[in-house]
Order: sequence, then structure tokens, then C-alpha cells
Amino acid sequence: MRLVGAELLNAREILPGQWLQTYHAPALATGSRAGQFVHVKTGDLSGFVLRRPFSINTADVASGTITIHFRTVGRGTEWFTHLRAGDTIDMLGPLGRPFEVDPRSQHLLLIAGGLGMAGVRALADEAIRDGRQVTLLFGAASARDVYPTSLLPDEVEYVVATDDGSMGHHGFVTELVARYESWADQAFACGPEPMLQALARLAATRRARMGVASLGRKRGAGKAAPKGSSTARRKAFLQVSMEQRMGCAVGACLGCVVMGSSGTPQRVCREGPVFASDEIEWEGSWGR
Amino acid sequence: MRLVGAELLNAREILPGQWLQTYHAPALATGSRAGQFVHVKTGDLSGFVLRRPFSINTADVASGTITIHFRTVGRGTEWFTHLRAGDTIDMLGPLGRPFEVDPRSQHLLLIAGGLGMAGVRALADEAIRDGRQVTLLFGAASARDVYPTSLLPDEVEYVVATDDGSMGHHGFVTELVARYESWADQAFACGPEPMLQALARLAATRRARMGVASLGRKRGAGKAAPKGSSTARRKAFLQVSMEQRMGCAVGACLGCVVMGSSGTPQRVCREGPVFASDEIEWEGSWGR
Amino acid sequence: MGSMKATGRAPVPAPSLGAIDLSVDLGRGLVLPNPILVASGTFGYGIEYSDVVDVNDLGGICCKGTTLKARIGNPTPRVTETPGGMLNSIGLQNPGVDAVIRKYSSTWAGWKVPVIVNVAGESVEDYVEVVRRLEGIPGIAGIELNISCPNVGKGGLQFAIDAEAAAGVTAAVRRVTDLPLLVKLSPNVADIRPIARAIADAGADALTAVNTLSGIALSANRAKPLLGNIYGGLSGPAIKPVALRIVYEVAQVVRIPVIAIGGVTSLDDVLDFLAVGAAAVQVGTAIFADPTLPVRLVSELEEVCKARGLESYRPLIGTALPVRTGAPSSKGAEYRP
Amino acid sequence: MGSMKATGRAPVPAPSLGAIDLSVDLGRGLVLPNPILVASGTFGYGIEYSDVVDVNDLGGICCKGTTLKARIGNPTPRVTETPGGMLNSIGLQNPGVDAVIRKYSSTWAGWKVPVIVNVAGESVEDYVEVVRRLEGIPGIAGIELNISCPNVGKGGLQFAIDAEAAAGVTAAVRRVTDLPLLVKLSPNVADIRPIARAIADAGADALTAVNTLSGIALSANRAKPLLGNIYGGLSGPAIKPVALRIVYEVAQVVRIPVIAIGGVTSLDDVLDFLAVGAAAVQVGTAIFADPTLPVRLVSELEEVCKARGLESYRPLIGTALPVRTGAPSSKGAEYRP
Ligand SMILES: Cc1cc2nc3c(=O)[nH]c(=O)nc-3n(C[C@H](O)[C@H](O)[C@H](O)COP(=O)(O)OP(=O)(O)OC[C@H]3O[C@@H](n4cnc5c(N)ncnc54)[C@H](O)[C@@H]3O)c2cc1C
Ligand SMILES: Cc1cc2nc3c(=O)[nH]c(=O)nc-3n(C[C@H](O)[C@H](O)[C@H](O)COP(=O)(O)OP(=O)(O)OC[C@H]3O[C@@H](n4cnc5c(N)ncnc54)[C@H](O)[C@@H]3O)c2cc1C
Ligand SMILES: Cc1cc2nc3c(=O)[nH]c(=O)nc-3n(C[C@H](O)[C@H](O)[C@H](O)COP(=O)(O)O)c2cc1C
Ligand SMILES: Cc1cc2nc3c(=O)[nH]c(=O)nc-3n(C[C@H](O)[C@H](O)[C@H](O)COP(=O)(O)O)c2cc1C
Ligand code: FES
Ligand code: FES
Repeated sequence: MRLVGAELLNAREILPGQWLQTYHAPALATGSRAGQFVHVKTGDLSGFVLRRPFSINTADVASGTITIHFRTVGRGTEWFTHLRAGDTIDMLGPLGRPFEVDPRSQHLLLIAGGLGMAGVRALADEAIRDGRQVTLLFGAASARDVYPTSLLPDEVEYVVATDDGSMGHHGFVTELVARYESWADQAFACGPEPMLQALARLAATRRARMGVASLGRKRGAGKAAPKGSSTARRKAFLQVSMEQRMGCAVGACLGCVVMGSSGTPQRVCREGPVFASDEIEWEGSWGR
Repeated sequence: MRLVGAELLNAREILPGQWLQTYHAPALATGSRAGQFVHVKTGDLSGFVLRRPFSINTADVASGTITIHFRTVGRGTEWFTHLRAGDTIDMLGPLGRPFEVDPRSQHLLLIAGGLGMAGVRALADEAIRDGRQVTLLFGAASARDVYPTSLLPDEVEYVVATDDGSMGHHGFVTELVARYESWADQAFACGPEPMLQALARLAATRRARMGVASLGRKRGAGKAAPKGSSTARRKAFLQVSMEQRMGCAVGACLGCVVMGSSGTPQRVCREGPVFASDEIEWEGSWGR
Repeated sequence: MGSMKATGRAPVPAPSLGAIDLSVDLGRGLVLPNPILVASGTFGYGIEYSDVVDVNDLGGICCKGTTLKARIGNPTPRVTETPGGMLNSIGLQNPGVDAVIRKYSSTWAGWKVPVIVNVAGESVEDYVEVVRRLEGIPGIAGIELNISCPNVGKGGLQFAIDAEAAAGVTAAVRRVTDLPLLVKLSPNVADIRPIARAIADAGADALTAVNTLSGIALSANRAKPLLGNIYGGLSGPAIKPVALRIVYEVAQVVRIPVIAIGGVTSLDDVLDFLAVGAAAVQVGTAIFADPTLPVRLVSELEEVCKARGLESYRPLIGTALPVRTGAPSSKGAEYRP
Repeated sequence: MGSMKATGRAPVPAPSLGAIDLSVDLGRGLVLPNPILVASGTFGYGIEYSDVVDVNDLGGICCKGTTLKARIGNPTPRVTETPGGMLNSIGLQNPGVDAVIRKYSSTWAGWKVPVIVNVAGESVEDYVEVVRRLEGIPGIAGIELNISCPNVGKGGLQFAIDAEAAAGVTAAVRRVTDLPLLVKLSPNVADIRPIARAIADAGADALTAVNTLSGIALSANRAKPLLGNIYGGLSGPAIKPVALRIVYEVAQVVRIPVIAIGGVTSLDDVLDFLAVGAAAVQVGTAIFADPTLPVRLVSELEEVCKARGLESYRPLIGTALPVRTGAPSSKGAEYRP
């Protein structure tokens, strides 16, 4: 984790109200892994008190740049849209724990809902780089909100679902999962909590339903690594990237927790944002 | 008084930490008189709660522009220095009551201390336009803070005093007044309160000291207009432009008062900012 | 009204076709045309902003605090900005009740907008006498008691921080007037609920919440506090979470209308205060930066109702309140953070 | 210390040549290397920011609130931003005093910076037992009592809003420990002075002021409050004028050191709090946006002293306080704005 001055090189509104910004920040480009995020400070005369967390959407070591992809949902995100090329802002990162891909996984299923794309986007690059096959299922409200293919690596199989059927599958992205479940060695998801919850249910029943191709089973039930450890996550079929309002983003304030299946709150900024789906207490009303 | 959107055309740092900004605001350029001010709103994402008051430094009807001249003393004034040409800000104005020049006054003595220049600057233009003679006495800490001659009309006789003697008279600008007191038909001042207080003392004793050329005497003591009326001010030898922290700047909040010699608080934004020197209670500790 | 606040259901007077019913009935015949008022001390006597605001578009005007005798107020400086807010210590400068009546009441009588006179005093007798003089004057639609004043009778203890004193002054004023009586709560207390209940029981027609938080700022050289009066009142967006909390608490323990004040700068703020049970909202500090805000809020509120297919704004009231189960709580301040 | 605060004159230990003496003596052997601490709950256990902050540059660390048993804390959301501030309702999530000692005390023992454990409880017995277990553990330099908690024994009434209860818990804890005892005041009271005096008389070594103001925020759909716990604590620049006022009041009525907290974001804020009588300052919310701020403040404070030709920062303390004439005031809250 570092404090770095990141210079805005380029900003584009890639979708209505959705921005893609490229920053020069070599330390972050080099030091980060897919699934991690940055905590970004607004300007001195902005009057904002808290930083804003954004996933590292892509990282390019060669050019020493990272991108963030965000939607303007409030005053803070709007503030960032007023930045101009050449402006430098203060980023704290890379933060949180990354996605853990099992070395033996060949087929990665990425599932993104809306802005969740920014959460898994970097993993697509990493996986392609490592010679894996990637299918990306993306769900949006309608065609106008669909992330442009042009911004994805050609190698990625990109499947779209829209709530209104204006593009791709008519319905929820989760409905597409069944088709790829057996093909996939592991799945990685980011998006609205109900979507992640639905996926977690599928994952939980997966072994029972399909009997096959669960990495867990392959290596025998015996030597299970401790929950939450990188090893355990690497073995998990489904990893999810969670969101929560944040204060410090370094584990100090306990503002960002989600309830763990262990019964103890887990810090999204420290134990997360990526979790194995079985680490989270999906049922129950705590904090919902 | 109006709410107008003013577009920044041009901004220059004319002295260290002092800025001259030109705004396109026809309604203000046309409708305002020397001595009035504007109450300016900072931007929506700036986090500031109050507007900032600035004298209308100059107004040009032809181009529909006004200028403000300010020093960065805090976060608000700093905010204005970050504006770029083309940005539009919200100005409330013209506000307050202007300087009142007696039609028969030929020789006007303007006295400015530091940023007080912005308070009397427009009066110089008006007086020259009306064919009057203007001597402007200006006091600053040191040569580096002296308002550039190039920004004044050629017709103005410009006399400078500096506290450190690095330019012009070595000492306070008030020490220069004696030389011009008899020449002047009326005097108009803006600057730090101690300076205005010193000038008010001089003005109060003027008739006794000089016996001559007091407009008041010329027209006989009899028919005195009510204190604070434009007529009374027009007859006053010395008019001062006061400063006070402001909320509304329209007379509603009573935040900006100075104690009047009448014993009732006077609103700088409404009865002022210009007052005849004898309207103010200069002695006494109230509000000091 | 109380239950209405809690549930959003209320006898809605049939609105003139198409138009949204924004009217607020505060009782005793005082019906505000809409729920957006301007707060005492921030809009003078209603005339100062007339160049830029048509007062008749407002739901109501609370004029500057008025006392029995004229007051020159506190020494300057009287205002300064703070992060997200401002401090003021005007010290109730005003010409006294008789001059206020003489100078403004006839103008007010000509206005469609109800003018509510904010009344301050240093003893129960002061309040009573001021209100007695306002009683029956055309152009005066109601009274708002500013009880954040020291009770000389009680060694300077503010009426507002003592349930008994607050109820006492309310009851005394109630006895001498049939004017709609609003009482304004102070946020500078550990638990507002017993105070709010006592004032309601003493006969107030409505409560306004909140007045300013007590704070200070320092002069540049730090040799003394900045404000001439040392202490000032904190207002503006900075205090909104506190005001929202207090309205939330008060709305659950009284059955009279609550008028919310504190940091309103946008329609979202208005909707927030309605949601925690306010029947109307006052805008104060925000007027200084944005004089036309209150009038814009009225039309924006109307738009929202239209967009949601509502005939009245009332269903927006109390949506965030727990549905009241049984009697109002009498519990002390719970553990918070 | 008291008179020192009021006058700026104090026995200044001869500083090592050239260097500015920033040390703060809180009594019972606790001498902070400098007057800039980090506030409880905003700096975890001191280890979380270690990548970007060298804790040994700090004047002190107040760790997260610690209770007898482990607490999972409040439901989420737990934090949100407000104008000029933030609301939090963590609900004292912590592993319990024994786990805190086990996990962190040895690390703390290795640090130069004093670690002060912030203690919370729901009964006098809770507080006493937690402190008893902390007593004598290497690495624990002092205790900060967070008394903004409901006193189950008193029907949930917060210790902090009741002078008697506050003094009671202070005295009880005092009896069982020789550790430096700081007690943290709540701003949610009408008059802090009697409470501060009672706590000082009960044996506290220092007071810290202030904790958060009680506030709420609403969820986007306004169906309920945003925070899982409904109520949250308001902190950040928004509350600085209130914190400054409280420190100003407290410093005038007690003779023990006051440590200021509330909205510090710059050296100017530090100097303001010193000027109203604080002997030291805690930085909280500002750390989230600017983790290196506290450390920078230490060197900036040193620079200011150098620039003013001071050998110690102590002459900066209390400059804005009225020179104390006679006994501390026992007057109630004056009329403010
Ligand atoms: C680990 C992580 C990664 C994220 N990555 C992205 C991303 O890549 N792209 C993107 O568009 N958004 C992302 N978000 C959400 C993003 O942080 C919020 O949309 C943003 O903070 C909203 O700020 P605002 O001031 O515009 O909204 P406001 O609602 O005005 O913000 C008010 C407060 O709530 C917080 N807040 C509001 N919504 C959220 C939210 N959904 N999650 C967390 N905090 C919130 C804000 O940070 C602020 O403190 C991420 C969130 C987390 C926790
Ligand atoms: C009628 C009038 C005309 C003015 N004309 C000019 C001008 O032409 N050029 C110029 O440089 N300055 C002028 N001033 C002063 C100018 O308004 C302040 O310098 C400015 O408001 C400071 O804002 P800030 O946020 O930078 O300072 P801060 O100190 O951060 O401001 C804090 C608060 O105090 C107020 N404040 C601080 N200093 C002053 C002051 N001297 N007078 C009034 N309010 C103050 C601010 O408005 C703000 O509300 C004028 C003031 C008045 C009343
Ligand atoms: C300059 C100023 C003067 C005020 N004068 C009064 C007053 O005379 N009587 C009163 O009851 N409240 C007075 N108030 C308090 C406001 O009416 C209001 O309760 C408070 O400012 C909170 O609302 P806001 O945050 O929208 O400003 C004053 C506030 C300000 C800023
Ligand atoms: C996220 C968060 C958690 C906090 N937890 C505690 C706590 O456990 N115990 C405590 O005494 N104060 C706690 N506080 C209050 C702070 O210590 C401090 O008193 C308050 O935030 C005001 O200071 P600030 O404005 O600098 O943040 C917490 C504050 C925040 C923002
Ligand atoms: S945001 Fe502070 S612990 Fe995660
Ligand atoms: S600033 Fe409000 S009355 Fe002058």
C-alpha cells in the first residue's frame, strides 16, 4: 500500500454517466493484482471528507498507467468528472486482496453486473496473459448500458444479458450461468449483492448438482486450508468482489464489514474485497 | 440588485497574491455605481457555504464587463484563483450604496490602503469621466505591493506611500493627506479601519483647523439633511467604504453591522459600504 | 397529524384538479400554501430579498427574532464561515415589538404568504408581553417562540434546555394568545424528547427544530474568540445530520406537526426531513448563497409529487419512521455510535 | 497545568539545545513525545497504516474502543459522508480486552509511541474489569474511558450526559488502576462544565474532548435511516466549532490537561485548540483522507515554534482563554447566539 500522486492522462464518457479515466501511476500499475482497488482523494477545495474507493479496472505496466471505470452516482463521483488531463490526484493503493486463480484452472467464468465490470475487468487481462480461456457474462439494465466489446480483449468470449431484452439474453445475467457452469473451472463475480447472493447459492449446490469438475473434490476433501486463506480461496469455485461504504480502506475503522459465515464481521477493505463465496453469510438480516 | 451569471474572460496576478479578474456581466456593468459591490458564489462542489463580497473594481458599459481585484487571504479567495476563462459564476449585485460626489466638487482626493484600492478604483474612472480632477493617495507595506500606475487612468495624480519607504513617501498614507486637504473639495477613502479612523479624525477637525472651503459652510449650517441620506453624504467632506464579514449582503441577517454615531448599528451591506465619516462611531470598543 | 406523520396516511383535502396539494395545516386556521418556509434571522422581515424573490411563492416567513424592547445586538464580528456551515451571533438585534408592528405589519397584511413572528425574551413575562402585543394585529399569522434564550429568572439557564422552563413559557404564552403557536427547539441538549413532549403538552400547536448548535471560532491571532460575543450558533449543512436526528426523535414522541430546520440546501434535504416526520421545512443559511432556493424547492417538490403520481406531498411524510407501536417512547438517549 | 493553560506560563523542562520541547506530561509518568495523537477508532490498533505512517513519529495512539467481551458491532452500513463530516456507527466491534492484550500488547511494548487503550462498557463493573486486566501489561501506557455508552444500570442513560454517573465510573476505575486515566467527554450535553468538573474531581488525570455528535442519515429510498444502527456519530471538520467551544469551556473549569478532538485537518486547527486551552490534540476522521497528516502536524508545529522563537509549544496553550479571575465559573450555559 502506498500514497501516490496519479496524473490524469485521459478521461472518456464510455457509457451514459459512466467514465473511463487513465492515470499515470507506475507504482500502482506494477504493484497491483486483479481484484484490488484504490482509495482516491478529492481535491483540497472540494469540501469532501472521505476518499472514494474504485477498483483498478486495468493496469498497464509498460506505460505505468491504470484506469478506473466509474459511474456518477453522487457528488463525489461527479467531482472526478470535472478533473482535466494534467490534474494530479492522490491515490492510496493497491488495497485489499486480489482474485486467486488456481494454477490448474483453464476455463475462467467472469460474471459482472453493471459497474461490477470494473471489478473483474483486470482479471480478464491477467487470465488472457496467462493463456487461460475467459468467458465474461455481463448483465445490464438495457442495451445503452452495455459495456462496449471494443474495450475488451478479443480473446474474451463476451455474453450479454439485459433486463429489458434490448440486447442479448432477456433477463438476469445469473440465468446464463447454467450454460457455462460445467465448462468453467472457476468463477469470479462482481456486481449488485442480490446477483452475488444468487451465484453463491448456485456455487453452494454445485457439487451436489453436477458431481463433476469441482477442484475441491479433485484434490480430495481431506486437507482443507483455513477459510479465508489464499490457498482456500484458490480452491474455491466462486470468488466474489464485495462493496461496502468505506472510511479508511486499510482495515483500521471497521466501517466496511460484511458478516462472515464464521460469524465474525469481515473487512471488505482488508479480508476482501474478494472473498470465496462460502466465506460470506449470505442469509440472515445482519446489515441488510 | 440581481442574480447574474458572470463569465470569467480574463484573470491576471497583478501583484504577489493579488488578482484582477474580468467578468462579462452587462447587467452589473450598466447598473452599478462606484462604491458598490457584488456578493459572489463559489462553485457547487466547493463546499463553501457563504458568498464572498468584492468591490466592483471597474465597470465598462461598452464591453459589458466588470473587474474585481482581490487578494488571496483564505480558502474562498484561493478558490476564485482556480477559475479558468469561460467559467461562469453567480454574482449578486450591485449591492450597497455608492459614493456620493457633490456636483460642485472639482477636486477629489481618493485615499486607498492596500486592497482598499479596489474600493475607490471605480470612483477614479467616474470622476475623470465627469471632468473632475483626481488625486489618489495609495499606501502599501512595500514597493512590491504597490498598485501599478499602468492600471490607472493617466489623468489621475497618483501618490504613493510605503511603510518601509521602498517607494514614495516613507510612512503611512494618512501622513500625505495634509498636503492635499485644502486642495480637495471632497475625500473618499477605503482601507484598513485604523486608516479610516485616522482620516475621520482629520475630517472632524478640518473645519476648525482650516476654516475654509468646506462645502458644508459654503451653503450655510442651516438646512442640514438627515444623517445617512444621500444628500447629507453628498455634502460630507469625507466618505469611507467599510468592510465587515457578511452573510446575506442584502440587509436581512444583520451580520455586517458597524456601530453608528447615532447609537444604532448600521448595516455595511445596506446603509454602506460607503458612509459619511461622521455616521460612524469611531471611538468606543463595540465590535473592536 | 401525529399518526399521519408516522404512516403517511391522512385525510387529504381534494386538490384542485391536476394541481398538487402542498398545503400544510398547522391548526388554529393557519394553513401554509406549501411546506417550504424561510427561517428566522436569515430572511429579515421578508422585504430585503424582494428584488430577487417573490415572497408570495413561499410557504411562510419566520421574521427576525423580536423582543419587547429594541436591542442593538452583539458586538462584531457577528458571522463567519466554518467547514460546511457558519457561525452567527447577531444577538437578537431588532427594533422591538412595537416598531416591528409599526414598520412591517401592514406590508405583511398585504401578502398572501403567512408571516410568523419569531419571539425572544429573557423572562416569561417578556415573552407574554411581546405576544400580547402581536395578538390580533393584521398581517401576523403566527408566533414562533425562540426559547434558546437565558431565563434571567433561572440564573441564565436557557429555557430550551429545561423541560419545565420550556413548558412554563409555552403555557404562559398559550394563555394569552389564540395565534398559532410554534415553539423552536434547541439541539444543545442530551435528550430532546422529554422537552418536546413537555412543550407539546403545554399547548404548542407545532414544534420547529432545530435552532443552532453552540460553537466558537478564533480570531486570526488567536488572542481571543473571533465573534464579538465569543459564542455563536452553528448552522448550515454541517448540522443537518444532527437536525435530522432530532426531528426523527421528536416526530416519534409528539402528535403535533414538526417543522424541520437545519442545513437544507436541496430537494433531497427537504425529502429527508419529510421522511423523518417533518410536516414542513425551513430554509435558513442556504438562502445567503442561493436566495431563490426556497422558491425553487416549492416547484421541485411539486414535480416530485407529480412524477410519483401523488395528489399531495403528505405521503412523503414519515416514511423513514418506525411504524409507531404503542405509546411514544420515554426511554433516555440510547447508546449511539 | 490548569494555570499554565490559562496563562501559557509553565515550568519548561530545559529542551535539548536547538530542539523544540513538544513533550506533554499527562501525569503518572505518562509523557507524550509530542501533542499530536491519533483518535480512537480511526487508527485501529496502530498497525493498519504502518505502510505509510511510522507510528513512532506520533505523540500517542488511542486504540479502538475495547470491551470486556468481544463485540461484533453494529449492522452495516456503518459509515457515510455528510457535509463537512461523516457519520459512523461501528458499535464498538472489538475482540474483547483479553484478545486485544494477546494480539497487540507485545507489539505496542516495542514501540516508542505510547498506546492508550480506549475502554468502553455497559456498567461500572465492565469498565473496572477491563481496566483491571489492562493494569500492568507492558505496552499499555494509559486508559481513555469512552463514557458515551449506555449505563444499563441506569436504564440506558449514557454515563457521559450525567455528571454523577460520569464521576461514578471515573472514581471506580481510578480505584483499581495507577495507569494514567483519561476520560472522554461527549458533546451531546447542554452544559459540559459540571460534568467535566465532576470527572476531574473523581480522579481523572486528563480529559479528552470531544466524542462524536449524535446524528442520522437516510437510505436512498428514504424507507429507513441509512446506518444499520439508525444513529451514528458525527465527526470531522463540521463539528470543529462545537469541539472548540467545549474545549474552551472545559479548560476554564478544570486544572487537569485537556486533550482536544474534533475536526482537526490542519495546523491551524491544532493551534486553535491549543489556544483555547488544549494541552494536546487528537486527529481522527482526517486520517482517512490524509493518513500522513498527524505526522506532518508534528513537524509543522515544531516549525511554528521555531519561527516564533519558542523553546516549547506550551506558550501556544490558552492564549485565547480569558485570564482566569478567581474560581472556575459554575454558571449555567449562557445565552449564546
Ligand atoms: C472496493 C470498492 C470498489 C469500487 N469500485 C468501483 C468502481 O470501479 N466503479 C464505480 O463506479 N464504483 C465503484 N465502487 C463504488 C464507489 O466507491 C461509489 O460509487 C462512490 O464512492 C460513490 O461516491 P459518491 O460521492 O458519488 O456517492 P455518494 O452517495 O454521494 O457518496 C456518499 C458516501 O457513500 C459512499 N458510497 C456511496 N455508494 C457507495 C458504494 N456503492 N460503495 C461504497 N461506498 C459508497 C461514498 O464513498 C461516500 O462516502 C467501489 C466501491 C468499493 C467499496
Ligand atoms: C463590501 C466588501 C467589499 C470587499 N471588497 C474586496 C475587494 O475588492 N478585494 C478584496 O481582496 N477583498 C474585498 N473584501 C474582503 C473580502 O470579502 C475577503 O477578503 C474575503 O471574503 C475572504 O474570503 P476567504 O474565504 O479567502 O477568507 P477566509 O478568512 O477563509 O474567510 C472566512 C470567512 O470570513 C469572511 N471574511 C474574511 N475576511 C473578510 C474581510 N476582510 N471582509 C469581509 N469578510 C471577510 C469570508 O467572507 C468568509 O465568510 C471586501 C469585503 C467587503 C465586506
Ligand atoms: C444569521 C442568522 C440569524 C439567526 N437568527 C435567528 C433568530 O433571530 N431567531 C431564531 O429562532 N433563529 C435564528 N437563527 C437560526 C435559524 O433560524 C435556523 O434555526 C438555523 O440557522 C438552522 O437552519 P439552517 O442550517 O438552514 O440555517 C438564525 C440563523 C442565522 C444563520
Ligand atoms: C470510524 C470511527 C470510529 C470511532 N470509534 C471510537 C471508539 O471506539 N471510541 C471512542 O472513544 N471514539 C471513537 N470515535 C470518535 C473519535 O475518536 C473522535 O472523538 C471523533 O471522531 C471526533 O474527532 P474527528 O472529528 O477528528 O474525527 C470514532 C470515530 C470514527 C470516525
Ligand atoms: S474501510 Fe476502514 S476498515 Fe475497511
Ligand atoms: S450581510 Fe446580512 S445584513 Fe449585511
